[in-house]
Amino acid sequence: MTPGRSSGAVLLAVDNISLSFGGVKALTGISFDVREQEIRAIIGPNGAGKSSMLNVINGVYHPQQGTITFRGEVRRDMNTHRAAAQGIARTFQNIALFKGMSVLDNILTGRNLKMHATFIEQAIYLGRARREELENRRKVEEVIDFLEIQHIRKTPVGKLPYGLQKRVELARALAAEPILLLLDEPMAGMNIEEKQDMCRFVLDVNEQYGTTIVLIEHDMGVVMDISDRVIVLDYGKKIGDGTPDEVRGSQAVIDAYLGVAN
Amino acid sequence: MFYREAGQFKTSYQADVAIFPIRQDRIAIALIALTAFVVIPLLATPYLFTGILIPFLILSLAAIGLNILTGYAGQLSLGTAAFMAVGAFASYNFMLRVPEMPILLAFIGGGTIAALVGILFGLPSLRIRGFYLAVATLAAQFFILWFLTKVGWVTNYSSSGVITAQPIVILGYTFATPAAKYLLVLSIVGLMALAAKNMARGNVGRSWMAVRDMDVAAEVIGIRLMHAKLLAFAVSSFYCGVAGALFAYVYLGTVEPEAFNLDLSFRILFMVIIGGMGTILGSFLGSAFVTLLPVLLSMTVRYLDSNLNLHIAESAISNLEFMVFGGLIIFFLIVEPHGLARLWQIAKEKLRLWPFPH
Amino acid sequence: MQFFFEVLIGGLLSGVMYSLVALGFVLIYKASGVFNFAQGAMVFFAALTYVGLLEQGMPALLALPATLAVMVVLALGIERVVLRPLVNQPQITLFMATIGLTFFIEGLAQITWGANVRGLDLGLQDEPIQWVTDATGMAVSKFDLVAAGVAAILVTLLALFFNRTRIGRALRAVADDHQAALAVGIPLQQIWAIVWGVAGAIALVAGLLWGARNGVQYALTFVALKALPVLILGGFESIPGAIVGGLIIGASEKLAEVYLGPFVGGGIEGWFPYVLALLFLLIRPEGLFGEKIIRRI
Amino acid sequence: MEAELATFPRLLLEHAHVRGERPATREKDLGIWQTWTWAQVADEVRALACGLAALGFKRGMRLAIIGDNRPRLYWSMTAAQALGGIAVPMYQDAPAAEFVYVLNDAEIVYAIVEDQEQVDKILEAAPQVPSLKHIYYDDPRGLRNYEGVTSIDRLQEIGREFDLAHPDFYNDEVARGRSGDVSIVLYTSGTTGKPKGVCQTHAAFIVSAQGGCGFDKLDSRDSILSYLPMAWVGDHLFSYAQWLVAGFTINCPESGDTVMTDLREIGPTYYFAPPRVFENLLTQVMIRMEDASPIKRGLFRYFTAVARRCGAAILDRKPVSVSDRLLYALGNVLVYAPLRNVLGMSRIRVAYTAGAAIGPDLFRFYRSIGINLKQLYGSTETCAYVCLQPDGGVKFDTVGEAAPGVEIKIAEGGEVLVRGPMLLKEYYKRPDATAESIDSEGFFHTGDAGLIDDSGQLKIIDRAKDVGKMNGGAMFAPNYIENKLKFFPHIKEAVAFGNGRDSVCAFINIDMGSVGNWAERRGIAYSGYTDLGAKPEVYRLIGECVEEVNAELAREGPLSASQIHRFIILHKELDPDDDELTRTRKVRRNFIAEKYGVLIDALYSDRDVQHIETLVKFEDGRSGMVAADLKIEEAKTLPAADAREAA
Repeated sequence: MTPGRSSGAVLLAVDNISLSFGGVKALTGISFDVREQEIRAIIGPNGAGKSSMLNVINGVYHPQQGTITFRGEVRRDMNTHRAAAQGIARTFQNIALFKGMSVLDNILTGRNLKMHATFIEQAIYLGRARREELENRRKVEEVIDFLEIQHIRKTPVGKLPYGLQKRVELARALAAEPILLLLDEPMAGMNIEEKQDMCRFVLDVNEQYGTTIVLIEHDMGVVMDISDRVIVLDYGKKIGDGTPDEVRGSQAVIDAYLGVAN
Repeated sequence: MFYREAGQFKTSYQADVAIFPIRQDRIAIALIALTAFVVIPLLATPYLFTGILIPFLILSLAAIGLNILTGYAGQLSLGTAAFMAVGAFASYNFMLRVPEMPILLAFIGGGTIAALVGILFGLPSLRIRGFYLAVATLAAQFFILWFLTKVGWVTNYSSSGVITAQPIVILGYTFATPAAKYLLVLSIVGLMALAAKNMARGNVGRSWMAVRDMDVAAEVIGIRLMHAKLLAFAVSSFYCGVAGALFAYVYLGTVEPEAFNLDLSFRILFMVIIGGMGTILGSFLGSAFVTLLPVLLSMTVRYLDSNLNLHIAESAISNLEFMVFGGLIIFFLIVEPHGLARLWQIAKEKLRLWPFPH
Repeated sequence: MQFFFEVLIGGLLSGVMYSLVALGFVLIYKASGVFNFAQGAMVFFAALTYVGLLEQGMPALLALPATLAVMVVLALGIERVVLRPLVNQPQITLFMATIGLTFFIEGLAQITWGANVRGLDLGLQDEPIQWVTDATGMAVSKFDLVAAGVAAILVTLLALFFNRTRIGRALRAVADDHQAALAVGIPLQQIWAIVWGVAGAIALVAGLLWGARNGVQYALTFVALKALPVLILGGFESIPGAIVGGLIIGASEKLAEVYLGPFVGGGIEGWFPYVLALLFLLIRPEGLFGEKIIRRI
Repeated sequence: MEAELATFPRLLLEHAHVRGERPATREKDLGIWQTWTWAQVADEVRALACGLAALGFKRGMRLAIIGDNRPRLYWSMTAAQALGGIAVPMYQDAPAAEFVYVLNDAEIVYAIVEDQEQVDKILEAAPQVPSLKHIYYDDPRGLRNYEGVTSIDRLQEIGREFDLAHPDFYNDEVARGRSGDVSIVLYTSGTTGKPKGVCQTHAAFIVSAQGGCGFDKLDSRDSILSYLPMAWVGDHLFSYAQWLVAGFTINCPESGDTVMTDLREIGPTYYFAPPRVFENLLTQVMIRMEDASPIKRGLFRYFTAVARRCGAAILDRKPVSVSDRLLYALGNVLVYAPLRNVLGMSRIRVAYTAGAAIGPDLFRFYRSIGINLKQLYGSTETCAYVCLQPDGGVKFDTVGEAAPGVEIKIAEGGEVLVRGPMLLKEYYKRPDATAESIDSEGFFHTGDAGLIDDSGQLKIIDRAKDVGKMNGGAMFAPNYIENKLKFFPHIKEAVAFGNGRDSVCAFINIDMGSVGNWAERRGIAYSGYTDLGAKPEVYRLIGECVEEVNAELAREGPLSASQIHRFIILHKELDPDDDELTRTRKVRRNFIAEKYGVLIDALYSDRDVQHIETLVKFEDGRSGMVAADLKIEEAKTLPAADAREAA
């Protein structure tokens, strides 16, 4: 990977974040930063708190302690709507598509923040409402084209195989034209070809749109290939942070991964 | 089989997102409109108008309302009739107390009041989901009806609690004949159905469905749950309110709050389930089904009765109706949860692919 | 003050009857995750069957087990025809299915036994108990007291059933986690059948008591609607919740009727429980005894 | 043809002038059919041309064009031609290595390619192609950080600026074009030796296109789906030459794997596909019908039977009984029309197939359900334009009559010679090849053997080099006979012998699939191929096929002598691994003749059983002996019938 990318300005910084459910500590004093245009991976054994970290970043969970700095703004915590409005999009570990809708509609929902027509305008379907519908449809079609899912455009997502659903979910996130893209195990449960495709897409997104990406991934090969810097979590604590090679070398990481299958 | 789609390609998104993208469908819908607006008024009997067509249309509108809330936004409501009642009595009071009030405006006003009440009772939906919410809407059903009976002011202190709807006069023309009333209802329902369809296929509709299918994901992509849910309650209640007003003014004429009891709420819920949740078309199909079934049922029973003289009591017929509806609901939920609309859709697909099965 | 207590006690006693109906809901909900809207219809059905059988000249001692048998059969039928095909469907679907069920049962009941109102005499008069009146000057209905007693007994039995018997424990396991229960080889279908059977029995008791008090008629089904706020208050999974909820609702609605009613034109017990429950919901969505659910994503 | 319309760029300007607002090009992109009017296309082409000129593209230069059918790739052909340049479309699926030869042979300096994939390939080839200087791409996806390649958008920007600076430049350049100029070089994917660049002039293609358009009454209202390789002469005639001559609309599919869907959406009125496409379609139809409900299957079976009986006749406006007409009309409502619709062929007026022999049943099926499918004959050297089948005069075994302006002559050895304005100017930088294929009288030697039947239609029977003579002096065309045999589903491969013999004999490979089924349905047990092939029932079955072929041959005058007298069902399937077939499954006749000499001798002796042992390679690479006693079967032959009664 081009090492230069990790020297960009800091886009997101989390500082000393702690999160717990009832008594259970999910994250303890986590701090790291994400620089513009880089691909940042979060790895760690199951239950290390990776997903919780993402959920904190885009405001699904509210940490008891610590601050989040996004685009220079320091905050106690995020809230989902604000996060979305400020350009954070994400995908989920177990697919969170809208099962009752077509691929096209799913991706269109990704653009809801770009549409401002009131429901009355939409009911009459003239002027702004109509214009927005068509403009955003075009945007969505570009995403569809980008992710090569033209052939399933009008299929209900429920009918799609797992790999494609993952791709559609990515499409929905991309449709929002995010600045920061959070991917929660984008390649989990995929076969080799699907993984390769997904890797290609992640890299293309990063290159084509200059999107900063934070991803959780189990497949070490993938992580080492595509990420600029890697954070290693274990039992809610950060045990490693650096370039793939640095991390690969670190004893703490090796210990954490001893016996862990992937 | 009748479809000839080869060569019907889209050169603009406008054409691609049209409600009826296929030419054959456009032709069909045109024919239906023609029959509804021209043929039927010429042929139908007064009974057909007042006994079947008008209630069918009005209840379709209510069903659309409930469908928006339950089918699209996924918030189950058992209080539909109550919101209809609000619409009816609000319109009545607008007509009663505002001098020179145009009746259409009164209907809209009624709908608006219903919408406000809807928002009020929708508030719990922000904290609770599923049948907890259903119970909350029951509260609306009971409270509102109680309110309408107890507070004399709304019924203009009529001793019996029964109100008599004012005559429908628009631009000096009085809608007295069944045919005239039918056409009025048809136009209103038609327009509102179109509006509903537009919302459903637009950003609003997608937000609703997103909230229905996976609220967390919806939130993460920037949809405001509160806004979406309350809007669903408001729009839904508005539709029910207008339906209620029409129910009172065009169908019943003289109304008491009891006309909008829990049973009516259930009937409309049945229309949505049988017709198909999350489709506008389904609301009409369901309404037609629920309106016609009793008629057919009693006709057949009477027929059997007279021919095989089984001496079936009137009450038996209504109970039979109960059982059939109950059975059908279960049947549909088990066999085709998406209702008649889906069945229609499947049939249509078959026709499009004819002679191939898939 | 004395009057207040009189109302309160009256309320609490009728509250026990609500709990009785609510119990039916809780039982089924615990076992099969179904919110059985048809419970009220079952109450109605039970009472009507019993009365019907009596009218057919069947002696009460025979009619009782007979009705019980009918109820169990009905319950089994429901489990087989409605629940099994809908297993693993969203709860809301099951809920709507039971609404359909309600209509079906009501129709069935009235077609078989006719729709006219019947009286039901259990040999209990709804009259003040003399010695209580003498002692405290308060009028406490004998009927209510007995009804409450019966309800109390039933509840204890259920509690025992749940905690002491094998089936009861299995049932709790099922309630906690279907998959796990299946894994350890608990026959789900069978459990459900039993639960629905028991629910049927409870319906019978409730039906008799309510029927005896208000007459056996369609209105009985509304008792179920009364039970809903009870459940919201108590939480769907908790038997104690059902009882406490019942008492609160019973008492509060009576008090409200007596002390608030006059100012707003009366008849408020129709909705007051709901509004109460609703307000309560906003504060504690999972009910008094229900567990808080953390939704993972 | 009036002089001022003698080149493609001028035709384009003409269309922009007379039908500027009508659609010229469509492409399925971003979910809808993006449409460009003739005026817009003219403008785009102008920008492209000016861009190229601004960057030094000179008259007579050749522009390489590589990619799937994309509007801007078609347009860049015209752009090059407008500057007096020559378009050189190349096969987009070829590997980089193959690019090298063509790029060098055509001395390519400028190349316009479709996307990242093609860019990667051409950059890989570039080091070995010194002349190549400028590369432009259509689809920017993934090409952000590439060095030394420019996007067509940029090219057009430059062009528009240049155009502003030199307003008259474009029109002057177009005016300088002559119809005799070479407009395109098409490289023949030569099976033997290096590919040859076929130089065709504007005139040649324009004349051919006009001929074809007139012949089938094509006009600006027609539309066609452009999905075949741009480097292939057929696509250049249908999607480019006829497009600019008739002024109809070309439609570019979204991608290779959506062609069928796009076909269904567009519903073209004019369609071309090689036989295998039609074959696959039919197989799909049959497979999909398998899962249909019994009623539907019944309908389908009944009405396809009706169609087989009278469909073709009705299409050819021949007399048909009233009852049949009614039945057909009914079938049209219930089956044919819906079927045409789902196949995307409802609106087809003219459909052509060519390039290989098409099975009569296949051919008849499409015609019988009302699709006007016809055959044509031509080659790269003749602008794919020699013979066309006229409406109403369609036969499954001919390729039609001489196209307008084309002269056909059958040479001594039966080779088909053609002469006309559509002939190639020359092979690019290959005077030798040019000389050897065009004789002194200006006739082009097609290399195909054929004969003109009594109705004046040409029948292609074989490659000329394969045609031999029998002792009786009659012409012997093995492929022709073998094809006839292979049209039977039961026969997988056939090898005919007769060159220098008194009679024709044949080896036959049965088709395990269909014969296997056939046997099972009759409860004939068999252990494997060899066993099944030896069954007397199977011999009888194949015998019937052979005799049908004989019956047909008997009616074909000069070929009646080629009837098959004796045949053997081989004990093993001919197999590329044993070098009996080429990788493309063409029989290697001589090799087989050697390897199975014994059998041939037996065929021409009076023995009726022959023992043979053959060495075979198995999948796992091991090899072993297969031994068998093969029966030799006589087949009935008929006296040469008078061809007239047959036709």
